[in-house]
Amino acid sequence: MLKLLYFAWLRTKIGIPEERVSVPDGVTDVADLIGWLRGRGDGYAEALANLDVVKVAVNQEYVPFTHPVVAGDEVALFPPVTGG
Amino acid sequence: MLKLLYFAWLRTKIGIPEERVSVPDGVTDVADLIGWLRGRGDGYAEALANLDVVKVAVNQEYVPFTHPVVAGDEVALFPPVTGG
Amino acid sequence: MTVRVQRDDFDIGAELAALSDGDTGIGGVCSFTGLVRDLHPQAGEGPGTVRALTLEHYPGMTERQLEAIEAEARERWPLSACLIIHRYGRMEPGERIVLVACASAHREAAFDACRFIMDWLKTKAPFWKLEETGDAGQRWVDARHSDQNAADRWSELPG
Amino acid sequence: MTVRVQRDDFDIGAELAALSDGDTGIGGVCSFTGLVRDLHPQAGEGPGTVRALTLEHYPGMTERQLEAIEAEARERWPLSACLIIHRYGRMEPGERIVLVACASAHREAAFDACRFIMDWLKTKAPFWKLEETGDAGQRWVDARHSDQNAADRWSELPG
Repeated sequence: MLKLLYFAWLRTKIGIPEERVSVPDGVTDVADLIGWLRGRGDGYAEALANLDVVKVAVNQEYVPFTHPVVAGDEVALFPPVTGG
Repeated sequence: MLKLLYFAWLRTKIGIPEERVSVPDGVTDVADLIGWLRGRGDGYAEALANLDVVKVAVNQEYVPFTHPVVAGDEVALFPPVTGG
Repeated sequence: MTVRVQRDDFDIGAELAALSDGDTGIGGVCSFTGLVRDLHPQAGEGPGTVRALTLEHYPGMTERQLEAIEAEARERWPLSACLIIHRYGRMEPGERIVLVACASAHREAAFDACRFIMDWLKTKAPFWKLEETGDAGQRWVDARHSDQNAADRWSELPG
Repeated sequence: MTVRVQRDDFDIGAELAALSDGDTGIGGVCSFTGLVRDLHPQAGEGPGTVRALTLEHYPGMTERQLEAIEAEARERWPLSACLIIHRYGRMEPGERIVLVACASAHREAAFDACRFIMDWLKTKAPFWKLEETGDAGQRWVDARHSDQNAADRWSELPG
Protein backbone atom coordinates (compact mmCIF):
# COMPACT_ATOMS: atom_id res chain seq x y z
CA MET A 1 0.00 0.00 0.00
CA LEU A 2 1.08 3.54 -0.79
CA LYS A 3 -0.35 6.71 0.71
CA LEU A 4 -0.81 9.27 -2.07
CA LEU A 5 -1.29 13.00 -1.44
CA TYR A 6 -2.29 15.64 -4.00
CA PHE A 7 -2.05 19.41 -3.54
CA ALA A 8 -3.23 22.62 -5.22
CA TRP A 9 -4.43 22.19 -8.81
CA LEU A 10 -3.31 18.56 -8.92
CA ARG A 11 -5.74 17.97 -6.07
CA THR A 12 -8.59 19.83 -7.77
CA LYS A 13 -8.05 18.05 -11.11
CA ILE A 14 -7.80 14.60 -9.50
CA GLY A 15 -10.69 15.47 -7.23
CA ILE A 16 -9.43 14.04 -3.93
CA PRO A 17 -6.73 15.19 -1.49
CA GLU A 18 -5.39 11.74 -0.67
CA GLU A 19 -5.89 8.03 -1.17
CA ARG A 20 -4.32 4.69 -0.32
CA VAL A 21 -3.54 2.46 -3.26
CA SER A 22 -2.07 -0.94 -3.99
CA VAL A 23 0.02 -0.74 -7.13
CA PRO A 24 0.88 -3.53 -9.63
CA ASP A 25 4.23 -5.30 -9.25
CA GLY A 26 5.78 -3.41 -12.18
CA VAL A 27 5.46 -0.08 -10.39
CA THR A 28 8.85 0.36 -8.71
CA ASP A 29 9.64 4.07 -9.04
CA VAL A 30 7.88 7.44 -9.18
CA ALA A 31 7.80 7.47 -13.00
CA ASP A 32 6.08 4.06 -12.99
CA LEU A 33 3.60 5.29 -10.41
CA ILE A 34 2.73 8.36 -12.45
CA GLY A 35 2.28 6.23 -15.59
CA TRP A 36 -0.04 3.92 -13.70
CA LEU A 37 -2.02 6.82 -12.18
CA ARG A 38 -2.58 8.38 -15.63
CA GLY A 39 -4.57 5.27 -16.56
CA ARG A 40 -6.94 5.68 -13.62
CA GLY A 41 -9.10 8.39 -15.18
CA ASP A 42 -9.30 11.64 -17.09
CA GLY A 43 -8.65 13.75 -13.98
CA TYR A 44 -5.40 11.89 -13.28
CA ALA A 45 -4.35 12.01 -16.94
CA GLU A 46 -4.96 15.76 -17.09
CA ALA A 47 -3.28 16.50 -13.75
CA LEU A 48 -0.19 14.50 -14.71
CA ALA A 49 0.01 15.44 -18.40
CA ASN A 50 2.96 17.83 -18.11
CA LEU A 51 5.66 16.65 -15.74
CA ASP A 52 7.48 19.98 -16.04
CA VAL A 53 4.96 21.29 -13.53
CA VAL A 54 4.75 18.25 -11.26
CA LYS A 55 6.94 17.95 -8.17
CA VAL A 56 7.24 14.77 -6.13
CA ALA A 57 8.01 14.15 -2.48
CA VAL A 58 8.47 10.68 -1.01
CA ASN A 59 8.15 10.58 2.76
CA GLN A 60 8.17 14.39 2.79
CA GLU A 61 11.45 14.83 0.93
CA TYR A 62 11.78 16.05 -2.66
CA VAL A 63 12.83 13.25 -5.03
CA PRO A 64 13.41 12.86 -8.77
CA PHE A 65 11.06 10.77 -10.93
CA THR A 66 13.61 7.95 -10.80
CA HIS A 67 13.22 7.56 -7.03
CA PRO A 68 11.96 4.11 -5.94
CA VAL A 69 8.58 3.72 -4.27
CA VAL A 70 8.00 0.88 -1.83
CA ALA A 71 5.08 -0.29 0.27
CA GLY A 72 4.40 2.07 3.16
CA ASP A 73 5.71 5.18 1.40
CA GLU A 74 3.90 8.51 1.54
CA VAL A 75 4.06 9.91 -2.00
CA ALA A 76 2.95 13.51 -2.63
CA LEU A 77 2.39 15.02 -6.08
CA PHE A 78 2.03 18.78 -6.41
CA PRO A 79 2.77 21.79 -8.62
CA PRO A 80 5.82 24.03 -8.13
CA VAL A 81 5.35 25.85 -4.83
CA THR A 82 4.16 29.46 -4.57
CA GLY A 83 4.36 30.41 -0.89
CA GLY A 84 6.17 33.23 0.82
CA MET B 1 33.14 85.18 9.95
CA LEU B 2 32.95 81.39 9.74
CA LYS B 3 30.99 79.11 12.02
CA LEU B 4 33.16 76.12 12.90
CA LEU B 5 31.81 72.88 14.36
CA TYR B 6 33.82 69.99 15.79
CA PHE B 7 32.51 66.50 16.55
CA ALA B 8 33.56 63.32 18.36
CA TRP B 9 37.30 63.10 19.14
CA LEU B 10 38.05 66.24 17.14
CA ARG B 11 35.76 68.06 19.54
CA THR B 12 37.38 66.53 22.64
CA LYS B 13 40.91 67.25 21.39
CA ILE B 14 40.10 70.84 20.41
CA GLY B 15 38.11 71.26 23.61
CA ILE B 16 35.06 73.13 22.28
CA PRO B 17 32.09 72.02 20.16
CA GLU B 18 31.90 75.19 18.07
CA GLU B 19 33.26 78.67 17.56
CA ARG B 20 32.97 81.68 15.28
CA VAL B 21 36.20 82.86 13.73
CA SER B 22 37.48 85.58 11.41
CA VAL B 23 40.16 84.12 9.19
CA PRO B 24 43.06 85.93 7.45
CA ASP B 25 42.64 86.93 3.82
CA GLY B 26 44.86 84.08 2.58
CA VAL B 27 42.43 81.45 3.84
CA THR B 28 40.24 80.68 0.83
CA ASP B 29 39.64 76.93 0.96
CA VAL B 30 39.27 74.12 3.50
CA ALA B 31 42.94 73.16 3.30
CA ASP B 32 43.94 76.75 4.10
CA LEU B 33 41.51 76.81 6.99
CA ILE B 34 42.93 73.60 8.46
CA GLY B 35 46.48 74.93 8.11
CA TRP B 36 45.49 78.12 9.92
CA LEU B 37 43.63 76.18 12.66
CA ARG B 38 46.70 74.00 13.32
CA GLY B 39 48.54 77.13 14.40
CA ARG B 40 45.94 78.00 17.00
CA GLY B 41 47.15 75.59 19.67
CA ASP B 42 48.27 72.07 20.54
CA GLY B 43 44.70 70.73 20.68
CA TYR B 44 44.02 71.91 17.13
CA ALA B 45 47.37 70.64 15.88
CA GLU B 46 46.79 67.22 17.39
CA ALA B 47 43.16 66.98 16.20
CA LEU B 48 44.11 67.93 12.64
CA ALA B 49 47.44 66.08 12.41
CA ASN B 50 46.24 63.23 10.20
CA LEU B 51 43.86 64.33 7.47
CA ASP B 52 43.15 60.70 6.52
CA VAL B 53 40.80 60.66 9.49
CA VAL B 54 39.29 64.11 9.10
CA LYS B 55 36.09 64.69 7.15
CA VAL B 56 34.77 68.11 6.21
CA ALA B 57 31.28 69.43 5.60
CA VAL B 58 30.57 72.96 4.40
CA ASN B 59 27.01 74.08 4.96
CA GLN B 60 26.12 70.51 5.92
CA GLU B 61 27.38 68.88 2.70
CA TYR B 62 30.52 66.77 2.42
CA VAL B 63 33.28 68.56 0.52
CA PRO B 64 36.92 67.87 -0.43
CA PHE B 65 39.78 69.84 1.14
CA THR B 66 39.94 71.95 -2.04
CA HIS B 67 36.45 73.34 -1.45
CA PRO B 68 36.31 77.15 -1.01
CA VAL B 69 35.26 78.69 2.27
CA VAL B 70 33.60 82.09 2.32
CA ALA B 71 32.22 84.37 4.99
CA GLY B 72 29.03 83.03 6.48
CA ASP B 73 29.86 79.35 5.84
CA GLU B 74 29.22 76.67 8.44
CA VAL B 75 32.30 74.43 8.37
CA ALA B 76 32.26 71.15 10.29
CA LEU B 77 35.33 68.99 10.96
CA PHE B 78 34.86 65.46 12.24
CA PRO B 79 36.23 61.90 12.11
CA PRO B 80 34.85 59.23 9.75
CA VAL B 81 31.32 58.44 10.92
CA THR B 82 30.42 55.37 12.99
CA GLY B 83 26.65 55.36 13.32
CA GLY B 84 24.10 52.70 12.42
CA MET C 1 15.74 27.05 15.81
CA THR C 2 12.26 28.47 15.50
CA VAL C 3 9.85 27.53 12.75
CA ARG C 4 6.12 28.04 13.07
CA VAL C 5 3.38 27.21 10.57
CA GLN C 6 0.11 28.66 11.76
CA ARG C 7 -3.28 29.95 10.70
CA ASP C 8 -3.18 33.02 12.97
CA ASP C 9 -1.51 36.36 12.37
CA PHE C 10 1.66 37.26 14.27
CA ASP C 11 2.98 40.33 16.10
CA ILE C 12 6.19 41.46 14.37
CA GLY C 13 7.30 43.76 17.18
CA ALA C 14 6.91 41.06 19.82
CA GLU C 15 8.57 38.42 17.63
CA LEU C 16 11.60 40.59 16.86
CA ALA C 17 11.98 41.68 20.48
CA ALA C 18 11.87 38.05 21.63
CA LEU C 19 14.40 37.05 18.97
CA SER C 20 17.19 39.24 20.31
CA ASP C 21 16.12 39.39 23.96
CA GLY C 22 18.93 38.67 26.38
CA ASP C 23 21.68 38.26 23.76
CA THR C 24 23.76 41.42 23.86
CA GLY C 25 26.19 40.03 21.29
CA ILE C 26 23.61 40.69 18.56
CA GLY C 27 24.44 43.73 16.43
CA GLY C 28 21.56 43.60 14.00
CA VAL C 29 18.32 41.92 13.02
CA CYS C 30 17.16 41.72 9.43
CA SER C 31 13.52 40.83 8.85
CA PHE C 32 11.31 40.30 5.85
CA THR C 33 7.52 40.37 6.01
CA GLY C 34 5.52 39.15 3.03
CA LEU C 35 2.07 40.68 2.53
CA VAL C 36 -0.97 39.79 0.44
CA ARG C 37 -1.17 42.10 -2.59
CA ASP C 38 -4.40 42.95 -4.36
CA LEU C 39 -2.84 42.95 -7.82
CA HIS C 40 -0.37 41.24 -10.14
CA PRO C 41 1.96 43.79 -11.69
CA GLN C 42 3.58 41.02 -13.80
CA ALA C 43 0.24 40.29 -15.49
CA GLY C 44 -0.43 43.98 -16.00
CA GLU C 45 -3.37 43.80 -13.63
CA GLY C 46 -4.41 46.78 -11.57
CA PRO C 47 -5.40 47.16 -7.93
CA GLY C 48 -8.45 45.25 -6.76
CA THR C 49 -7.84 42.23 -9.01
CA VAL C 50 -7.13 39.93 -6.08
CA ARG C 51 -9.80 39.89 -3.36
CA ALA C 52 -8.13 37.28 -1.16
CA LEU C 53 -5.60 34.46 -1.09
CA THR C 54 -5.88 31.00 0.38
CA LEU C 55 -2.59 29.38 1.28
CA GLU C 56 -2.66 25.60 1.09
CA HIS C 57 0.28 23.63 2.49
CA TYR C 58 1.55 20.13 3.17
CA PRO C 59 1.47 19.69 6.94
CA GLY C 60 4.54 17.87 8.15
CA MET C 61 6.64 18.39 5.03
CA THR C 62 6.27 22.17 5.38
CA GLU C 63 7.84 22.18 8.84
CA ARG C 64 10.59 19.79 7.73
CA GLN C 65 11.47 21.93 4.74
CA LEU C 66 11.49 25.17 6.73
CA GLU C 67 13.66 23.58 9.41
CA ALA C 68 16.07 22.32 6.75
CA ILE C 69 16.26 25.79 5.17
CA GLU C 70 16.90 27.38 8.54
CA ALA C 71 19.60 24.80 9.34
CA GLU C 72 21.28 25.54 6.00
CA ALA C 73 21.25 29.28 6.79
CA ARG C 74 22.81 28.65 10.20
CA GLU C 75 25.52 26.58 8.58
CA ARG C 76 26.35 29.28 6.02
CA TRP C 77 26.27 32.33 8.31
CA PRO C 78 27.08 33.05 11.97
CA LEU C 79 23.53 33.61 13.23
CA SER C 80 22.66 34.26 16.85
CA ALA C 81 18.96 33.57 16.30
CA CYS C 82 16.57 32.85 13.49
CA LEU C 83 12.81 32.80 13.06
CA ILE C 84 10.46 31.65 10.30
CA ILE C 85 6.69 32.06 10.67
CA HIS C 86 4.47 31.17 7.71
CA ARG C 87 0.69 31.33 7.75
CA TYR C 88 -1.81 29.16 5.90
CA GLY C 89 -5.54 29.60 5.26
CA ARG C 90 -7.45 32.55 3.84
CA MET C 91 -5.99 36.08 3.93
CA GLU C 92 -7.07 39.40 2.49
CA PRO C 93 -4.91 42.10 0.84
CA GLY C 94 -2.59 43.78 3.34
CA GLU C 95 -2.45 40.77 5.64
CA ARG C 96 0.89 39.30 6.68
CA ILE C 97 1.75 35.91 5.13
CA VAL C 98 5.29 35.24 6.25
CA LEU C 99 7.96 36.59 8.60
CA VAL C 100 11.63 35.70 8.38
CA ALA C 101 14.08 37.27 10.82
CA CYS C 102 17.79 36.67 11.32
CA ALA C 103 19.93 38.08 14.13
CA SER C 104 23.71 38.21 14.03
CA ALA C 105 26.70 40.06 15.41
CA HIS C 106 27.21 41.34 11.83
CA ARG C 107 24.66 43.01 9.59
CA GLU C 108 26.03 41.35 6.44
CA ALA C 109 25.22 37.90 7.84
CA ALA C 110 21.77 39.02 8.98
CA PHE C 111 20.90 40.42 5.55
CA ASP C 112 22.31 37.51 3.57
CA ALA C 113 20.72 34.83 5.71
CA CYS C 114 17.30 36.50 5.69
CA ARG C 115 17.31 36.84 1.92
CA PHE C 116 18.60 33.31 1.45
CA ILE C 117 15.81 31.90 3.60
CA MET C 118 13.16 33.86 1.67
CA ASP C 119 14.59 32.76 -1.69
CA TRP C 120 14.78 29.10 -0.72
CA LEU C 121 11.40 29.19 1.02
CA LYS C 122 9.80 30.55 -2.16
CA THR C 123 10.93 27.51 -4.17
CA LYS C 124 11.12 24.72 -1.57
CA ALA C 125 8.48 25.17 1.13
CA PRO C 126 5.28 23.35 0.06
CA PHE C 127 2.76 26.19 0.00
CA TRP C 128 0.40 27.05 -2.83
CA LYS C 129 -1.58 30.24 -3.33
CA LEU C 130 -5.16 30.20 -4.56
CA GLU C 131 -6.38 33.66 -5.56
CA GLU C 132 -9.94 34.90 -5.39
CA THR C 133 -10.18 37.23 -8.36
CA GLY C 134 -12.45 40.18 -8.93
CA ASP C 135 -14.85 38.27 -11.17
CA ALA C 136 -15.64 35.91 -8.28
CA GLY C 137 -13.44 33.23 -9.83
CA GLN C 138 -10.45 31.41 -8.41
CA ARG C 139 -7.06 30.66 -9.86
CA TRP C 140 -3.88 28.96 -8.66
CA VAL C 141 -0.87 31.23 -8.74
CA ASP C 142 1.89 30.09 -11.11
CA ALA C 143 5.46 29.69 -9.90
CA ARG C 144 7.77 32.45 -11.16
CA HIS C 145 11.01 31.83 -13.00
CA SER C 146 12.52 34.81 -11.20
CA ASP C 147 11.96 33.02 -7.87
CA GLN C 148 13.77 29.93 -9.13
CA ASN C 149 16.63 32.08 -10.42
CA ALA C 150 16.88 33.87 -7.07
CA ALA C 151 17.06 30.53 -5.24
CA ASP C 152 19.60 29.10 -7.68
CA ARG C 153 22.03 31.96 -7.06
CA TRP C 154 22.70 30.66 -3.55
CA SER C 155 23.71 27.22 -4.79
CA GLU C 156 26.80 28.74 -6.34
CA LEU C 157 28.16 29.85 -2.99
CA PRO C 158 30.36 27.54 -0.98
CA GLY C 159 27.95 25.59 1.22
CA MET D 1 9.71 60.09 2.77
CA THR D 2 10.18 59.48 6.47
CA VAL D 3 13.37 60.24 8.34
CA ARG D 4 13.45 60.66 12.11
CA VAL D 5 16.41 61.44 14.36
CA GLN D 6 15.38 61.10 17.97
CA ARG D 7 16.56 60.36 21.49
CA ASP D 8 13.68 58.02 22.32
CA ASP D 9 13.31 54.36 21.51
CA PHE D 10 10.83 53.28 18.80
CA ASP D 11 8.22 50.53 18.45
CA ILE D 12 9.20 48.33 15.49
CA GLY D 13 5.82 46.61 15.20
CA ALA D 14 3.93 49.90 15.12
CA GLU D 15 6.41 51.47 12.68
CA LEU D 16 6.27 48.56 10.24
CA ALA D 17 2.49 48.35 10.44
CA ALA D 18 2.19 52.08 9.71
CA LEU D 19 4.64 51.80 6.83
CA SER D 20 2.48 49.45 4.77
CA ASP D 21 -0.91 50.44 6.13
CA GLY D 22 -3.48 51.11 3.42
CA ASP D 23 -1.22 50.25 0.47
CA THR D 24 -2.30 46.82 -0.76
CA GLY D 25 0.16 46.94 -3.63
CA ILE D 26 3.01 46.20 -1.21
CA GLY D 27 4.28 42.63 -1.43
CA GLY D 28 7.02 42.79 1.15
CA VAL D 29 8.79 44.84 3.79
CA CYS D 30 12.46 44.41 4.58
CA SER D 31 13.69 45.90 7.83
CA PHE D 32 17.00 46.15 9.60
CA THR D 33 17.35 46.97 13.28
CA GLY D 34 20.76 47.83 14.70
CA LEU D 35 21.36 47.03 18.36
CA VAL D 36 23.99 48.04 20.93
CA ARG D 37 26.41 45.16 21.44
CA ASP D 38 28.39 44.65 24.64
CA LEU D 39 31.52 43.44 22.87
CA HIS D 40 33.80 43.92 19.91
CA PRO D 41 34.42 40.61 18.17
CA GLN D 42 36.85 42.33 15.74
CA ALA D 43 39.11 43.32 18.63
CA GLY D 44 38.86 39.86 20.17
CA GLU D 45 37.02 41.31 23.17
CA GLY D 46 34.51 39.25 25.06
CA PRO D 47 31.02 40.02 26.38
CA GLY D 48 30.75 42.79 28.94
CA THR D 49 33.50 44.94 27.44
CA VAL D 50 31.08 47.67 26.41
CA ARG D 51 28.81 48.97 29.16
CA ALA D 52 27.06 51.62 27.09
CA LEU D 53 27.26 53.73 23.95
CA THR D 54 26.66 57.41 23.47
CA LEU D 55 25.70 58.42 19.95
CA GLU D 56 26.75 61.95 19.05
CA HIS D 57 25.42 63.49 15.85
CA TYR D 58 25.38 66.68 13.77
CA PRO D 59 21.84 68.06 14.03
CA GLY D 60 20.67 69.38 10.69
CA MET D 61 23.27 67.64 8.57
CA THR D 62 22.15 64.26 9.90
CA GLU D 63 18.60 64.75 8.66
CA ARG D 64 19.82 66.10 5.32
CA GLN D 65 22.12 63.14 4.77
CA LEU D 66 19.48 60.59 5.72
CA GLU D 67 16.96 62.27 3.43
CA ALA D 68 19.48 62.27 0.59
CA ILE D 69 20.21 58.56 1.15
CA GLU D 70 16.51 57.76 1.18
CA ALA D 71 15.95 59.78 -1.99
CA GLU D 72 18.79 57.88 -3.69
CA ALA D 73 17.21 54.56 -2.67
CA ARG D 74 13.83 55.65 -4.06
CA GLU D 75 15.51 56.59 -7.32
CA ARG D 76 17.26 53.25 -7.64
CA TRP D 77 14.39 50.94 -6.63
CA PRO D 78 10.58 50.98 -6.97
CA LEU D 79 9.72 51.57 -3.31
CA SER D 80 6.21 52.04 -2.01
CA ALA D 81 7.39 53.38 1.33
CA CYS D 82 10.58 53.90 3.25
CA LEU D 83 11.51 54.67 6.85
CA ILE D 84 14.75 55.60 8.61
CA ILE D 85 14.80 56.15 12.38
CA HIS D 86 18.14 56.77 14.08
CA ARG D 87 18.57 57.46 17.77
CA TYR D 88 21.18 59.59 19.51
CA GLY D 89 22.21 59.86 23.15
CA ARG D 90 23.18 57.15 25.63
CA MET D 91 22.10 53.54 25.12
CA GLU D 92 22.91 50.28 26.87
CA PRO D 93 23.60 46.86 25.33
CA GLY D 94 20.51 45.37 23.71
CA GLU D 95 18.94 48.75 23.00
CA ARG D 96 17.81 49.64 19.47
CA ILE D 97 19.94 52.25 17.69
CA VAL D 98 18.55 52.35 14.18
CA LEU D 99 15.62 51.08 12.13
CA VAL D 100 15.55 51.04 8.35
CA ALA D 101 12.50 49.62 6.56
CA CYS D 102 11.66 49.49 2.87
CA ALA D 103 8.35 48.37 1.36
CA SER D 104 7.91 47.38 -2.26
CA ALA D 105 5.77 45.32 -4.59
CA HIS D 106 8.88 43.13 -5.04
CA ARG D 107 11.01 41.55 -2.34
CA GLU D 108 14.22 42.03 -4.33
CA ALA D 109 13.76 45.82 -4.27
CA ALA D 110 12.86 45.81 -0.58
CA PHE D 111 15.99 43.81 0.35
CA ASP D 112 18.35 45.76 -1.90
CA ALA D 113 17.09 49.18 -0.86
CA CYS D 114 17.20 48.37 2.87
CA ARG D 115 20.76 47.11 2.63
CA PHE D 116 21.82 50.03 0.47
CA ILE D 117 20.44 52.51 2.99
CA MET D 118 22.22 50.79 5.88
CA ASP D 119 25.51 50.67 3.97
CA TRP D 120 25.37 54.31 2.97
CA LEU D 121 24.12 55.41 6.38
CA LYS D 122 27.11 53.69 8.02
CA THR D 123 29.56 55.80 6.00
CA LYS D 124 27.64 59.04 5.33
CA ALA D 125 25.30 59.86 8.21
CA PRO D 126 27.17 62.03 10.74
CA PHE D 127 26.92 59.90 13.88
CA TRP D 128 29.79 58.92 16.16
CA LYS D 129 29.83 56.23 18.84
CA LEU D 130 31.51 56.78 22.19
CA GLU D 131 31.86 53.54 24.14
CA GLU D 132 31.91 53.22 27.91
CA THR D 133 34.29 50.34 28.50
CA GLY D 134 34.50 47.89 31.37
CA ASP D 135 37.39 49.69 33.01
CA ALA D 136 35.24 52.82 33.46
CA GLY D 137 37.03 54.47 30.53
CA GLN D 138 35.65 55.86 27.31
CA ARG D 139 36.76 55.46 23.71
CA TRP D 140 35.56 56.63 20.33
CA VAL D 141 34.73 53.79 17.98
CA ASP D 142 36.90 53.66 14.84
CA ALA D 143 35.33 53.53 11.41
CA ARG D 144 35.63 50.12 9.77
CA HIS D 145 37.12 49.51 6.34
CA SER D 146 34.51 46.82 5.77
CA ASP D 147 31.78 49.45 6.11
CA GLN D 148 33.44 51.64 3.50
CA ASN D 149 33.83 48.67 1.19
CA ALA D 150 30.16 47.76 1.64
CA ALA D 151 29.11 51.32 0.78
CA ASP D 152 31.44 51.49 -2.21
CA ARG D 153 29.88 48.41 -3.81
CA TRP D 154 26.70 50.37 -4.50
CA SER D 155 28.52 53.09 -6.42
CA GLU D 156 29.21 50.60 -9.19
CA LEU D 157 25.53 50.17 -9.92
CA PRO D 158 23.84 52.51 -12.37
CA GLY D 159 22.77 55.49 -10.27
